[in-house]
Amino acid sequence: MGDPSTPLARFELADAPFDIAPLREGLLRDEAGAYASFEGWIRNHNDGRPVGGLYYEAYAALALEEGRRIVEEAVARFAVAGVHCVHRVGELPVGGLAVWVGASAAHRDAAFDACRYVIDQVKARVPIWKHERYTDGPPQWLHPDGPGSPPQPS
Amino acid sequence: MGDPSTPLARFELADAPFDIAPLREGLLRDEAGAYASFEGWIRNHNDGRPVGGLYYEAYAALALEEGRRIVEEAVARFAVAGVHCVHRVGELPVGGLAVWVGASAAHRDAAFDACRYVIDQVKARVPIWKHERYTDGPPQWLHPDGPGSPPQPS
Amino acid sequence: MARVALLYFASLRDAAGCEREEVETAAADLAALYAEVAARHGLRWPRERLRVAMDGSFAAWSDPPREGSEVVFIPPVSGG
Amino acid sequence: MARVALLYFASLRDAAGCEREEVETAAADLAALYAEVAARHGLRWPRERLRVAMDGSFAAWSDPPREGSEVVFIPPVSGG
Repeated sequence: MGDPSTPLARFELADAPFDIAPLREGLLRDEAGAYASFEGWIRNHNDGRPVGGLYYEAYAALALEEGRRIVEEAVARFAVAGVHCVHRVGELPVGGLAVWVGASAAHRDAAFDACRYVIDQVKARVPIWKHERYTDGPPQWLHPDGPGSPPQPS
Repeated sequence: MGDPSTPLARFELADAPFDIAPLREGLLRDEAGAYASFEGWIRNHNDGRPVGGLYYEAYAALALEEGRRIVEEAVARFAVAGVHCVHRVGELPVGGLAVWVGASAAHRDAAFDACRYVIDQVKARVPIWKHERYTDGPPQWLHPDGPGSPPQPS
Repeated sequence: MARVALLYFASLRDAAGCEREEVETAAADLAALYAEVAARHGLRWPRERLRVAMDGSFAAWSDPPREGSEVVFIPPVSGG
Repeated sequence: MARVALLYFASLRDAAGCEREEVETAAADLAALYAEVAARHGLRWPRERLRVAMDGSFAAWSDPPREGSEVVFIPPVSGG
């Protein structure tokens, strides 16, 4: 059941499909009354284009370091019992699970806030790139514009 | 995989432990890229008192009507593919699952917002009452003060 | 006069000492019905902290009790 | 002069035509190193849209390239 004084803070990359059930179990705590989770799945469309699947590439060493930093930030900011995030790399089909975040806490505000913080920061900061395949044309790397960044060079 | 034009909106009471996995599966949609969930577990303490377990009582007819209204409100307010909530009634041990909410959507804002909306409204509006047992004294019914309500009569 | 069934839940049931009773009432509305019932059972909840339901849907305190209906006074809820 | 390994990811790898190369550089900082590399490979990403990492941690563009280090120019990320 874990030590209430040391919240779990874990970030991982997975190069194959993974089960959520044991990850969720790992966040159960007798003192925690709330659990929030987020899952990102591969949609069958993006920006109006039909998606056939994709490939996630990571700069693994830095992704793991930045991911660890993010979950530790979440633990420091919010009154959580644990935060865990796993991000897939490699080939994923439509409907595949791309990323999972779970957070447990005594109260629901902290669980929701930590979960939301982690997924937002992972999307903004962790060096993972999406190579999207379309059923109506050639694939492309996705490099979304950050706030205030100039338009992507053509 | 469901019809994208008719979001799922479901609320249920369960008088025995239930599995989350098939409920989550029921929200998977090829067009939905985001899934958020919330779980409420029975904590081992509440307001500083050691909790040994509890009993949830529902006015079932009205709870089902009000619960259905809440998930339908969530579907109307947020761009979701589906929203589902199951609330336990009856005896629960510490660590037991009291309530589960799942929401799927094309984007994560709607999934998080719908999930949060449903649990907040369920806690505020659905006629379910918690009878909490303590390891240090007699049990009691919980009737939390609403905003602006007078203090509970002694 | 209307004949209604009253259901009690949670601490209201403990205070009323029963989970269901049938009553004849001359109360003009559900607020007056609660006043009658609260006096008879010594219920200490002020009406302002309760909601009221009739036949499985929330009702207004100003609604008259319907003949044959089921009326429930709803104390603050604590699910979730 | 410093000898560094450059790693390329995603569209930068496609543009550079390789995923790793070793270079000798006289660049005073990582900004100047990117300018060299971008000119050689015809990379069209303005530096303002990239971040830079050295030896597995984010670095400042004003940091000098360390001898024997691994340097990565990080295009906008799209995980999650």
